[in-house]
Amino acid sequence: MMRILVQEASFDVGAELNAFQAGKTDMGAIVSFSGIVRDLPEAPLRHMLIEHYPGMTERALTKIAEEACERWSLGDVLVIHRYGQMAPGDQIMMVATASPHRKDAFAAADFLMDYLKSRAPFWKKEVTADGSDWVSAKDEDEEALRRWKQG
Amino acid sequence: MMRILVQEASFDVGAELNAFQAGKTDMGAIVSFSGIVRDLPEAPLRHMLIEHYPGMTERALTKIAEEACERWSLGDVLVIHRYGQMAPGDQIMMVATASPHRKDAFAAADFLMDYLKSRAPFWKKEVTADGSDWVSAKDEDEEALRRWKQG
Amino acid sequence: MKLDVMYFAWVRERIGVPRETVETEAATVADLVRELSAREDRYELAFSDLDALRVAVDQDLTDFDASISGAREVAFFPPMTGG
Amino acid sequence: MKLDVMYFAWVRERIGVPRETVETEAATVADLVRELSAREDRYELAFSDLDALRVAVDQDLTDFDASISGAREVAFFPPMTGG
Repeated sequence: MMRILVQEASFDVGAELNAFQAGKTDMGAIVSFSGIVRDLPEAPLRHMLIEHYPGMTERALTKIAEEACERWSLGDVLVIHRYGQMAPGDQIMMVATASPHRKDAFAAADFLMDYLKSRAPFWKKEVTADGSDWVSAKDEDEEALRRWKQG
Repeated sequence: MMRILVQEASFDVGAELNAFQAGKTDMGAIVSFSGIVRDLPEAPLRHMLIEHYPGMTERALTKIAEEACERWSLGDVLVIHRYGQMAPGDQIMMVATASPHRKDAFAAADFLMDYLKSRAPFWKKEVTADGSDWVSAKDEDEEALRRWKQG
Repeated sequence: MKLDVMYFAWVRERIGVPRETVETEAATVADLVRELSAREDRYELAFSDLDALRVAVDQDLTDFDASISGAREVAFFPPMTGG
Repeated sequence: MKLDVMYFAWVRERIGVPRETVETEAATVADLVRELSAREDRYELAFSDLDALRVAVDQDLTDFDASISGAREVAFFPPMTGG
Protein backbone atom coordinates (compact mmCIF):
# COMPACT_ATOMS: atom_id res chain seq x y z
CA MET A 1 0.00 0.00 0.00
CA MET A 2 1.35 3.40 -0.88
CA ARG A 3 0.22 6.88 -1.83
CA ILE A 4 2.42 9.18 -3.95
CA LEU A 5 1.39 12.78 -4.57
CA VAL A 6 3.26 15.32 -6.68
CA GLN A 7 1.42 18.63 -6.54
CA GLU A 8 1.76 22.38 -6.75
CA ALA A 9 -0.78 23.06 -3.98
CA SER A 10 0.28 23.38 -0.38
CA PHE A 11 -0.89 20.71 2.07
CA ASP A 12 -1.54 20.34 5.78
CA VAL A 13 1.12 18.01 7.19
CA GLY A 14 -0.83 17.40 10.41
CA ALA A 15 -4.03 16.51 8.59
CA GLU A 16 -2.06 14.21 6.27
CA LEU A 17 -0.38 12.48 9.22
CA ASN A 18 -3.74 11.99 10.95
CA ALA A 19 -5.29 10.56 7.78
CA PHE A 20 -2.27 8.28 7.31
CA GLN A 21 -2.56 6.95 10.87
CA ALA A 22 -6.33 6.53 10.88
CA GLY A 23 -7.50 2.96 11.34
CA LYS A 24 -3.98 1.47 11.51
CA THR A 25 -4.61 -0.78 14.53
CA ASP A 26 -2.20 -3.38 13.12
CA MET A 27 0.72 -0.92 12.88
CA GLY A 28 2.24 0.32 16.12
CA ALA A 29 4.87 2.65 14.70
CA ILE A 30 4.51 5.68 12.41
CA VAL A 31 7.46 7.82 11.36
CA SER A 32 7.08 11.05 9.40
CA PHE A 33 9.60 13.41 7.88
CA SER A 34 8.63 16.88 6.76
CA GLY A 35 10.75 19.31 4.83
CA ILE A 36 10.21 23.04 5.26
CA VAL A 37 11.61 25.93 3.20
CA ARG A 38 14.44 27.40 5.29
CA ASP A 39 15.17 31.04 5.29
CA LEU A 40 18.76 31.96 4.40
CA PRO A 41 20.84 33.66 7.08
CA GLU A 42 23.00 35.60 4.55
CA ALA A 43 20.41 37.01 2.16
CA PRO A 44 16.71 36.74 3.07
CA LEU A 45 14.95 34.27 0.78
CA ARG A 46 12.17 35.79 -1.30
CA HIS A 47 10.97 32.43 -2.45
CA MET A 48 12.06 29.00 -3.54
CA LEU A 49 11.15 27.55 -6.92
CA ILE A 50 11.00 23.80 -7.42
CA GLU A 51 11.09 22.40 -10.91
CA HIS A 52 10.34 18.75 -11.62
CA TYR A 53 10.01 16.29 -14.48
CA PRO A 54 6.32 15.38 -14.74
CA GLY A 55 5.88 11.69 -15.34
CA MET A 56 9.37 10.69 -14.33
CA THR A 57 8.84 12.16 -10.87
CA GLU A 58 5.88 9.90 -10.04
CA ARG A 59 7.69 6.95 -11.61
CA ALA A 60 10.88 7.51 -9.58
CA LEU A 61 8.99 8.05 -6.30
CA THR A 62 6.93 4.91 -6.86
CA LYS A 63 10.07 2.86 -7.49
CA ILE A 64 11.72 4.21 -4.33
CA ALA A 65 8.61 3.46 -2.26
CA GLU A 66 8.36 -0.04 -3.74
CA GLU A 67 11.96 -0.73 -2.85
CA ALA A 68 11.32 0.41 0.73
CA CYS A 69 8.34 -1.98 0.92
CA GLU A 70 10.57 -4.84 -0.22
CA ARG A 71 13.28 -4.10 2.31
CA TRP A 72 11.17 -3.51 5.42
CA SER A 73 7.91 -4.67 6.90
CA LEU A 74 5.68 -1.73 6.03
CA GLY A 75 1.92 -1.43 6.15
CA ASP A 76 1.80 1.86 4.29
CA VAL A 77 3.97 4.55 2.72
CA LEU A 78 3.03 8.16 1.96
CA VAL A 79 5.07 10.60 -0.16
CA ILE A 80 3.91 14.14 -0.92
CA HIS A 81 6.23 16.50 -2.78
CA ARG A 82 5.37 19.95 -4.07
CA TYR A 83 6.72 21.87 -7.04
CA GLY A 84 6.38 25.55 -7.99
CA GLN A 85 6.88 28.59 -5.80
CA MET A 86 7.18 28.45 -2.00
CA ALA A 87 7.94 30.97 0.76
CA PRO A 88 10.15 30.47 3.84
CA GLY A 89 8.35 28.28 6.38
CA ASP A 90 6.21 26.60 3.70
CA GLN A 91 5.93 22.86 3.62
CA ILE A 92 7.97 21.39 0.72
CA MET A 93 7.30 17.69 1.16
CA MET A 94 6.65 14.87 3.57
CA VAL A 95 7.10 11.12 3.78
CA ALA A 96 5.45 8.81 6.29
CA THR A 97 5.90 5.11 6.98
CA ALA A 98 3.82 2.70 9.06
CA SER A 99 5.16 -0.55 10.44
CA PRO A 100 4.54 -3.01 13.26
CA HIS A 101 8.17 -2.31 14.30
CA ARG A 102 9.68 1.07 15.12
CA LYS A 103 13.08 0.15 13.63
CA ASP A 104 11.48 -0.60 10.27
CA ALA A 105 9.43 2.60 10.30
CA PHE A 106 12.57 4.66 11.04
CA ALA A 107 14.87 2.91 8.56
CA ALA A 108 12.33 3.08 5.74
CA ALA A 109 11.63 6.80 6.23
CA ASP A 110 15.37 7.53 6.34
CA PHE A 111 15.91 5.44 3.17
CA LEU A 112 13.01 7.15 1.36
CA MET A 113 14.48 10.56 2.13
CA ASP A 114 17.98 9.63 0.99
CA TYR A 115 16.71 8.29 -2.33
CA LEU A 116 14.11 10.97 -2.88
CA LYS A 117 16.77 13.63 -2.37
CA SER A 118 19.16 12.39 -5.06
CA ARG A 119 17.07 10.14 -7.32
CA ALA A 120 13.74 11.87 -7.80
CA PRO A 121 13.83 14.60 -10.47
CA PHE A 122 13.34 17.78 -8.45
CA TRP A 123 15.52 20.88 -8.64
CA LYS A 124 15.45 23.79 -6.21
CA LYS A 125 16.19 27.40 -7.04
CA GLU A 126 16.57 30.04 -4.35
CA VAL A 127 15.50 33.59 -5.15
CA THR A 128 16.87 36.42 -2.98
CA ALA A 129 17.20 40.19 -3.38
CA ASP A 130 20.67 39.47 -4.84
CA GLY A 131 19.41 37.20 -7.60
CA SER A 132 18.62 33.55 -7.98
CA ASP A 133 20.65 30.37 -7.75
CA TRP A 134 20.07 26.71 -8.38
CA VAL A 135 20.80 24.74 -5.21
CA SER A 136 23.83 22.48 -5.68
CA ALA A 137 23.68 18.80 -4.86
CA LYS A 138 25.84 17.90 -1.88
CA ASP A 139 28.49 15.19 -1.92
CA GLU A 140 27.10 13.96 1.40
CA ASP A 141 23.78 13.22 -0.29
CA GLU A 142 25.46 10.79 -2.69
CA GLU A 143 27.39 9.28 0.21
CA ALA A 144 24.16 8.82 2.16
CA LEU A 145 22.97 6.44 -0.57
CA ARG A 146 25.97 4.16 -0.09
CA ARG A 147 24.73 3.11 3.35
CA TRP A 148 21.82 1.27 1.72
CA LYS A 149 23.84 -0.36 -1.02
CA GLN A 150 24.58 -3.77 0.42
CA GLY A 151 23.07 -6.31 2.72
CA MET B 1 14.15 24.19 23.53
CA MET B 2 11.99 21.26 24.47
CA ARG B 3 8.46 20.40 25.54
CA ILE B 4 7.73 17.28 27.60
CA LEU B 5 4.15 16.27 28.36
CA VAL B 6 3.04 13.29 30.44
CA GLN B 7 -0.74 13.14 30.44
CA GLU B 8 -3.77 10.90 30.72
CA ALA B 9 -5.75 12.77 28.07
CA SER B 10 -5.62 11.77 24.43
CA PHE B 11 -4.05 14.19 21.98
CA ASP B 12 -4.20 15.02 18.28
CA VAL B 13 -0.89 14.02 16.73
CA GLY B 14 -1.51 16.05 13.55
CA ALA B 15 -2.35 19.21 15.48
CA GLU B 16 0.72 18.69 17.68
CA LEU B 17 2.96 18.23 14.63
CA ASN B 18 1.56 21.38 13.02
CA ALA B 19 2.11 23.37 16.22
CA PHE B 20 5.63 21.98 16.52
CA GLN B 21 6.48 22.99 12.94
CA ALA B 22 4.88 26.43 13.08
CA GLY B 23 7.32 29.30 12.59
CA LYS B 24 10.40 27.10 12.25
CA THR B 25 11.87 28.86 9.22
CA ASP B 26 15.39 28.14 10.49
CA MET B 27 14.84 24.35 10.66
CA GLY B 28 14.45 22.48 7.39
CA ALA B 29 13.86 18.98 8.76
CA ILE B 30 11.21 17.67 11.13
CA VAL B 31 10.94 14.00 12.11
CA SER B 32 8.08 12.60 14.16
CA PHE B 33 7.44 9.19 15.62
CA SER B 34 4.00 8.19 16.84
CA GLY B 35 3.11 5.08 18.75
CA ILE B 36 -0.36 3.60 18.40
CA VAL B 37 -2.02 0.85 20.48
CA ARG B 38 -1.88 -2.28 18.33
CA ASP B 39 -4.61 -4.83 18.37
CA LEU B 40 -3.48 -8.38 19.15
CA PRO B 41 -3.92 -11.00 16.44
CA GLU B 42 -4.39 -13.87 18.93
CA ALA B 43 -6.86 -12.44 21.43
CA PRO B 44 -8.56 -9.13 20.64
CA LEU B 45 -7.31 -6.40 22.94
CA ARG B 46 -9.98 -4.84 25.18
CA HIS B 47 -7.68 -2.11 26.28
CA MET B 48 -4.15 -1.25 27.26
CA LEU B 49 -3.25 0.19 30.64
CA ILE B 50 -0.13 2.27 31.05
CA GLU B 51 1.25 2.86 34.53
CA HIS B 52 3.99 5.37 35.18
CA TYR B 53 6.02 6.87 38.01
CA PRO B 54 4.88 10.49 38.38
CA GLY B 55 7.83 12.79 38.92
CA MET B 56 10.46 10.35 37.75
CA THR B 57 8.79 10.12 34.34
CA GLU B 58 9.14 13.83 33.58
CA ARG B 59 12.66 13.80 35.03
CA ALA B 60 13.77 10.82 32.89
CA LEU B 61 12.21 12.23 29.70
CA THR B 62 13.84 15.62 30.27
CA LYS B 63 17.25 13.99 30.74
CA ILE B 64 16.84 11.94 27.56
CA ALA B 65 15.77 15.02 25.58
CA GLU B 66 18.68 17.04 27.00
CA GLU B 67 21.12 14.34 25.96
CA ALA B 68 19.67 14.36 22.42
CA CYS B 69 20.15 18.16 22.30
CA GLU B 70 23.80 17.74 23.31
CA ARG B 71 24.47 15.07 20.68
CA TRP B 72 22.77 16.64 17.68
CA SER B 73 22.02 20.06 16.27
CA LEU B 74 18.36 20.40 17.30
CA GLY B 75 16.17 23.46 17.33
CA ASP B 76 13.34 21.81 19.25
CA VAL B 77 12.24 18.51 20.81
CA LEU B 78 8.70 17.41 21.68
CA VAL B 79 7.76 14.36 23.76
CA ILE B 80 4.17 13.49 24.64
CA HIS B 81 3.43 10.23 26.46
CA ARG B 82 0.08 9.13 27.85
CA TYR B 83 -0.74 6.92 30.81
CA GLY B 84 -4.01 5.28 31.85
CA GLN B 85 -6.42 3.31 29.71
CA MET B 86 -6.27 3.20 25.90
CA ALA B 87 -8.13 1.32 23.15
CA PRO B 88 -6.68 -0.26 19.98
CA GLY B 89 -5.85 2.48 17.47
CA ASP B 90 -5.43 5.12 20.20
CA GLN B 91 -2.38 7.31 20.22
CA ILE B 92 0.04 6.28 23.00
CA MET B 93 2.83 8.78 22.50
CA MET B 94 4.81 10.85 20.05
CA VAL B 95 8.22 12.43 19.76
CA ALA B 96 9.25 15.10 17.27
CA THR B 97 12.61 16.66 16.48
CA ALA B 98 13.50 19.74 14.44
CA SER B 99 16.92 20.32 12.95
CA PRO B 100 18.60 22.18 10.10
CA HIS B 101 19.84 18.74 8.93
CA ARG B 102 17.72 15.71 8.14
CA LYS B 103 20.33 13.25 9.47
CA ASP B 104 20.26 14.95 12.88
CA ALA B 105 16.47 15.03 13.00
CA PHE B 106 16.31 11.28 12.17
CA ALA B 107 19.10 10.19 14.53
CA ALA B 108 17.74 12.21 17.44
CA ALA B 109 14.19 10.86 17.06
CA ASP B 110 15.51 7.31 16.82
CA PHE B 111 17.67 7.87 19.93
CA LEU B 112 14.79 9.42 21.88
CA MET B 113 12.60 6.40 21.12
CA ASP B 114 15.27 3.87 22.11
CA TYR B 115 15.87 5.58 25.44
CA LEU B 116 12.26 6.41 26.15
CA LYS B 117 11.36 2.76 25.59
CA SER B 118 13.76 1.30 28.17
CA ARG B 119 14.69 4.21 30.45
CA ALA B 120 11.49 6.14 31.08
CA PRO B 121 9.31 4.59 33.82
CA PHE B 122 6.26 3.39 31.88
CA TRP B 123 4.77 -0.11 32.05
CA LYS B 124 2.16 -1.51 29.69
CA LYS B 125 -0.50 -4.04 30.58
CA GLU B 126 -2.66 -5.68 27.93
CA VAL B 127 -6.22 -6.63 28.85
CA THR B 128 -8.00 -9.22 26.67
CA ALA B 129 -11.02 -11.48 27.17
CA ASP B 130 -8.55 -14.09 28.47
CA GLY B 131 -7.19 -11.89 31.24
CA SER B 132 -4.44 -9.34 31.55
CA ASP B 133 -0.68 -9.40 31.18
CA TRP B 134 2.16 -7.00 31.73
CA VAL B 135 4.10 -6.53 28.51
CA SER B 136 7.63 -7.95 28.82
CA ALA B 137 10.66 -5.87 27.94
CA LYS B 138 12.46 -7.20 24.87
CA ASP B 139 16.16 -8.03 24.75
CA GLU B 140 16.35 -6.14 21.46
CA ASP B 141 15.31 -2.95 23.26
CA GLU B 142 18.34 -3.16 25.54
CA GLU B 143 20.53 -3.97 22.52
CA ALA B 144 19.15 -0.93 20.70
CA LEU B 145 20.68 1.27 23.43
CA ARG B 146 24.14 -0.08 22.82
CA ARG B 147 24.28 1.58 19.39
CA TRP B 148 24.39 4.99 21.09
CA LYS B 149 26.94 4.09 23.73
CA GLN B 150 30.17 5.31 22.21
CA GLY B 151 31.48 8.02 19.98
CA MET C 1 15.54 6.54 59.01
CA LYS C 2 12.14 6.88 57.32
CA LEU C 3 12.03 5.98 53.65
CA ASP C 4 9.22 6.04 51.08
CA VAL C 5 9.27 2.75 49.18
CA MET C 6 7.30 2.56 45.94
CA TYR C 7 6.30 -0.37 43.73
CA PHE C 8 5.11 -0.37 40.14
CA ALA C 9 3.50 -2.79 37.67
CA TRP C 10 3.63 -6.45 38.74
CA VAL C 11 5.90 -5.62 41.68
CA ARG C 12 3.11 -3.43 43.03
CA GLU C 13 0.60 -6.22 42.43
CA ARG C 14 2.72 -8.78 44.30
CA ILE C 15 3.49 -6.50 47.23
CA GLY C 16 -0.13 -5.38 47.34
CA VAL C 17 0.45 -1.65 47.89
CA PRO C 18 1.76 1.13 45.61
CA ARG C 19 3.83 2.76 48.34
CA GLU C 20 4.63 2.59 52.01
CA THR C 21 6.87 4.31 54.49
CA VAL C 22 9.44 2.02 56.12
CA GLU C 23 11.72 2.59 59.07
CA THR C 24 15.12 1.19 58.10
CA GLU C 25 18.84 1.47 58.74
CA ALA C 26 19.74 -0.29 55.46
CA ALA C 27 22.86 1.19 53.85
CA THR C 28 22.22 0.01 50.28
CA VAL C 29 19.30 -1.01 48.08
CA ALA C 30 20.40 -4.65 48.45
CA ASP C 31 20.26 -4.33 52.25
CA LEU C 32 16.76 -2.89 52.02
CA VAL C 33 15.68 -5.77 49.76
CA ARG C 34 17.00 -8.29 52.33
CA GLU C 35 15.21 -6.52 55.16
CA LEU C 36 11.88 -6.41 53.32
CA SER C 37 12.19 -10.02 52.05
CA ALA C 38 12.72 -11.20 55.63
CA ARG C 39 9.45 -9.58 56.69
CA GLU C 40 6.79 -11.38 54.70
CA ASP C 41 6.36 -13.87 51.87
CA ARG C 42 4.87 -11.29 49.49
CA TYR C 43 8.16 -9.33 49.60
CA GLU C 44 10.26 -12.44 49.26
CA LEU C 45 8.16 -13.43 46.21
CA ALA C 46 8.39 -9.99 44.62
CA PHE C 47 12.15 -9.82 45.16
CA SER C 48 12.92 -13.46 44.29
CA ASP C 49 14.61 -12.61 40.96
CA LEU C 50 16.52 -9.36 41.14
CA ASP C 51 17.60 -9.67 37.49
CA ALA C 52 13.95 -9.10 36.59
CA LEU C 53 13.83 -5.90 38.65
CA ARG C 54 14.99 -2.34 38.31
CA VAL C 55 15.44 0.20 41.07
CA ALA C 56 15.40 3.99 41.30
CA VAL C 57 16.71 5.99 44.24
CA ASP C 58 15.23 9.49 44.47
CA GLN C 59 13.86 9.05 40.94
CA ASP C 60 17.19 8.17 39.33
CA LEU C 61 17.68 4.72 37.88
CA THR C 62 20.51 2.93 39.69
CA ASP C 63 21.57 -0.57 40.76
CA PHE C 64 21.18 -2.75 43.84
CA ASP C 65 24.61 -1.82 45.20
CA ALA C 66 23.63 1.86 45.39
CA SER C 67 23.72 3.62 48.74
CA ILE C 68 20.40 4.80 50.15
CA SER C 69 21.80 6.85 52.98
CA GLY C 70 19.98 10.17 52.98
CA ALA C 71 17.57 9.01 50.26
CA ARG C 72 13.92 10.06 50.41
CA GLU C 73 12.39 7.47 48.10
CA VAL C 74 13.29 4.11 46.63
CA ALA C 75 11.20 2.50 43.87
CA PHE C 76 11.15 -1.08 42.59
CA PHE C 77 9.70 -2.08 39.23
CA PRO C 78 10.15 -4.39 36.23
CA PRO C 79 12.09 -3.27 33.11
CA MET C 80 10.28 -0.38 31.47
CA THR C 81 8.03 -0.91 28.44
CA GLY C 82 7.02 2.55 27.31
CA GLY C 83 6.90 4.00 23.83
CA MET D 1 14.51 8.78 -35.84
CA LYS D 2 12.54 11.50 -34.03
CA LEU D 3 13.38 12.01 -30.37
CA ASP D 4 11.95 14.29 -27.70
CA VAL D 5 14.84 15.92 -25.86
CA MET D 6 14.08 17.65 -22.55
CA TYR D 7 16.14 19.97 -20.38
CA PHE D 8 15.64 20.91 -16.73
CA ALA D 9 16.96 23.50 -14.25
CA TRP D 10 20.12 25.32 -15.41
CA VAL D 11 20.48 23.01 -18.40
CA ARG D 12 17.09 24.27 -19.61
CA GLU D 13 18.20 27.86 -18.97
CA ARG D 14 21.42 27.43 -20.97
CA ILE D 15 19.78 25.64 -23.88
CA GLY D 16 16.92 28.15 -23.83
CA VAL D 17 14.03 25.72 -24.35
CA PRO D 18 12.44 23.12 -22.06
CA ARG D 19 12.03 20.54 -24.83
CA GLU D 20 12.47 20.04 -28.51
CA THR D 21 12.10 17.28 -31.06
CA VAL D 22 15.31 16.32 -32.80
CA GLU D 23 15.93 14.15 -35.82
CA THR D 24 18.92 11.95 -35.01
CA GLU D 25 20.60 8.64 -35.78
CA ALA D 26 22.67 8.73 -32.59
CA ALA D 27 23.10 5.26 -31.03
CA THR D 28 23.91 6.36 -27.50
CA VAL D 29 23.33 9.32 -25.21
CA ALA D 30 26.98 10.30 -25.68
CA ASP D 31 26.52 10.34 -29.49
CA LEU D 32 23.47 12.56 -29.09
CA VAL D 33 25.43 14.94 -26.84
CA ARG D 34 28.20 15.17 -29.48
CA GLU D 35 25.64 15.84 -32.21
CA LEU D 36 23.89 18.57 -30.26
CA SER D 37 27.17 20.17 -29.09
CA ALA D 38 28.33 20.43 -32.70
CA ARG D 39 25.19 22.36 -33.59
CA GLU D 40 25.39 25.53 -31.56
CA ASP D 41 27.40 27.15 -28.77
CA ARG D 42 24.51 27.02 -26.28
CA TYR D 43 24.56 23.20 -26.48
CA GLU D 44 28.33 23.03 -26.26
CA LEU D 45 28.17 25.27 -23.17
CA ALA D 46 25.41 23.24 -21.51
CA PHE D 47 27.20 19.95 -22.18
CA SER D 48 30.73 21.17 -21.42
CA ASP D 49 31.02 19.24 -18.13
CA LEU D 50 29.24 15.91 -18.34
CA ASP D 51 30.19 15.07 -14.74
CA ALA D 52 27.84 17.86 -13.69
CA LEU D 53 24.97 16.34 -15.69
CA ARG D 54 22.54 13.49 -15.30
CA VAL D 55 20.51 11.83 -18.03
CA ALA D 56 17.25 9.89 -18.18
CA VAL D 57 16.13 7.79 -21.13
CA ASP D 58 12.37 7.24 -21.25
CA GLN D 59 12.16 8.54 -17.66
CA ASP D 60 14.69 6.14 -16.20
CA LEU D 61 17.94 7.50 -14.82
CA THR D 62 20.88 6.05 -16.79
CA ASP D 63 24.38 6.99 -17.95
CA PHE D 64 25.92 8.54 -21.05
CA ASP D 65 26.86 5.14 -22.52
CA ALA D 66 23.21 4.08 -22.62
CA SER D 67 21.65 3.16 -25.94
CA ILE D 68 18.86 5.41 -27.21
CA SER D 69 17.75 3.20 -30.06
CA GLY D 70 13.97 3.00 -29.90
CA ALA D 71 13.79 5.60 -27.13
CA ARG D 72 10.99 8.19 -27.11
CA GLU D 73 12.47 10.79 -24.80
CA VAL D 74 15.86 11.74 -23.42
CA ALA D 75 16.23 14.29 -20.63
CA PHE D 76 19.31 16.19 -19.42
CA PHE D 77 19.52 17.87 -16.03
CA PRO D 78 21.85 18.62 -13.10
CA PRO D 79 22.01 16.34 -10.04
CA MET D 80 18.66 16.32 -8.25
CA THR D 81 18.05 18.45 -5.19
CA GLY D 82 14.61 17.46 -3.94
CA GLY D 83 13.43 16.73 -0.43
